[in-house]
Amino acid sequence: MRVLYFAWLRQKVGTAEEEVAPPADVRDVGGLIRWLAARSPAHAAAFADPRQVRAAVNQDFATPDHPVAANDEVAFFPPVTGG
Amino acid sequence: MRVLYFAWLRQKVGTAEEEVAPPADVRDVGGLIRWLAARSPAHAAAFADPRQVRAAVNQDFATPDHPVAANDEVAFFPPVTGG
Amino acid sequence: MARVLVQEAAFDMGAETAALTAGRTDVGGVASFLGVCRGDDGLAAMVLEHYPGMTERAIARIAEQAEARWPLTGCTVIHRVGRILPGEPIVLVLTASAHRAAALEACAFLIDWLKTRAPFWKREEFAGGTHRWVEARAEDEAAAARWAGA
Amino acid sequence: MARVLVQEAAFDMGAETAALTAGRTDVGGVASFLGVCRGDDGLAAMVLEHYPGMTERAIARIAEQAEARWPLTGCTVIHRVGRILPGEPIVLVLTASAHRAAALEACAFLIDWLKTRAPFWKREEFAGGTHRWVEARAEDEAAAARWAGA
Repeated sequence: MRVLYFAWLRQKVGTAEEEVAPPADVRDVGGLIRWLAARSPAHAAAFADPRQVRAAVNQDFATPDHPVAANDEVAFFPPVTGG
Repeated sequence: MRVLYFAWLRQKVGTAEEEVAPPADVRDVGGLIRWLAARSPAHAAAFADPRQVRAAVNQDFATPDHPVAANDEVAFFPPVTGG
Repeated sequence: MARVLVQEAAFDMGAETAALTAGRTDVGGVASFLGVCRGDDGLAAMVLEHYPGMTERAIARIAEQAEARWPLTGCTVIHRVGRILPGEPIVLVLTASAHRAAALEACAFLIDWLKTRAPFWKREEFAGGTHRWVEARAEDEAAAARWAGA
Repeated sequence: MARVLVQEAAFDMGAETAALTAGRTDVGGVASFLGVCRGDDGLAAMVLEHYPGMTERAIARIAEQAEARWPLTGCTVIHRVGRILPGEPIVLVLTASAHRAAALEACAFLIDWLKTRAPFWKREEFAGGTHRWVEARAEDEAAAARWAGA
């Protein structure tokens, strides 16, 4: 599974992208966040306030109950501020 | 008094501008229209449908009860169609 | 103080837009509307007439109302007169503001009011030489009227 | 089919507008919004980040929604990324239609939705080297939400 980070989530995690292989009980975006947050203090800091974290699965916005699978591209980022 | 005509009112009257000296009992825009309409068949045709005629006195939109005086510039035209 | 022009010549929309932001850093957005001559029903040309003097003053007043109602940093209205071919621009409204909502609303207000309150008259010329004065449209009146209530 | 570009380079608003009317006579108006980088509070630059691939697709979908909702003859969205200085353009939305109301409304819809649904993130750089990520604004959410009810 490919995980991407943008904006301050990227800065806090310390990388723009990582390949991960979460266990089988990580089935959705919310589960993936909990599993990633336990990987390192940097990950924990990035996911500390879940209200400030948005996600996309395979480049579509996704809510915490959205399923994730081994070949997905999952991205985490703050609320968008374009325009 | 200087009277101006625009758009199809100009075409119907046959002139863009004329100097007129209406009698003293012509006191407002409505009275001026009635007096002008009696000047010639062309004028009568131009003012035949009062609902299609708009007026300005000294370059401000004016209703039929707006006063007119000897040195005024009075203009008649159809509803505007700019933009 | 709005920039108001009534002219036969074409105008340069890019240059007019750039002029509203040049040398300043308080503009967050420029909204604009460019009115273009459509070629419906075999139209050969549109001929626009105006009331020199009154037209410029009427536009300036409408722009003053927009500037009083929205916090604009700049406002430009250019309206062409004379003979205009299908596909050619007729009118340009530009409104600049720190915030986009003010610019967008003021731009819509200005074009709605120009349609109903500025002394211009359009005559359509068709292939074959016939012509017809454009009649005022009730829906333009309705569009302008919605700004009176708010 | 909208023209959607995400790029570092500046764009030519006049040329983009002309492209929406070139060679056709069914366009009655082109509405546009140009978003510009303000220089509030000693801002030195704005750095815009995006999600390559997803951002272009998200904008294309928003444009498709606009084209489904209003009878547009053309639609262009150009959003810059990278380092942008105060006074420089960030985003351009252009909507063309036979009728002005459709163009004006679709333009406002697009910029409201871009602000809340397109994956861009802004970081402010200040004189002295400090920087700060721009936070999403509740009023942008409210502006976008008004299009959902209608």
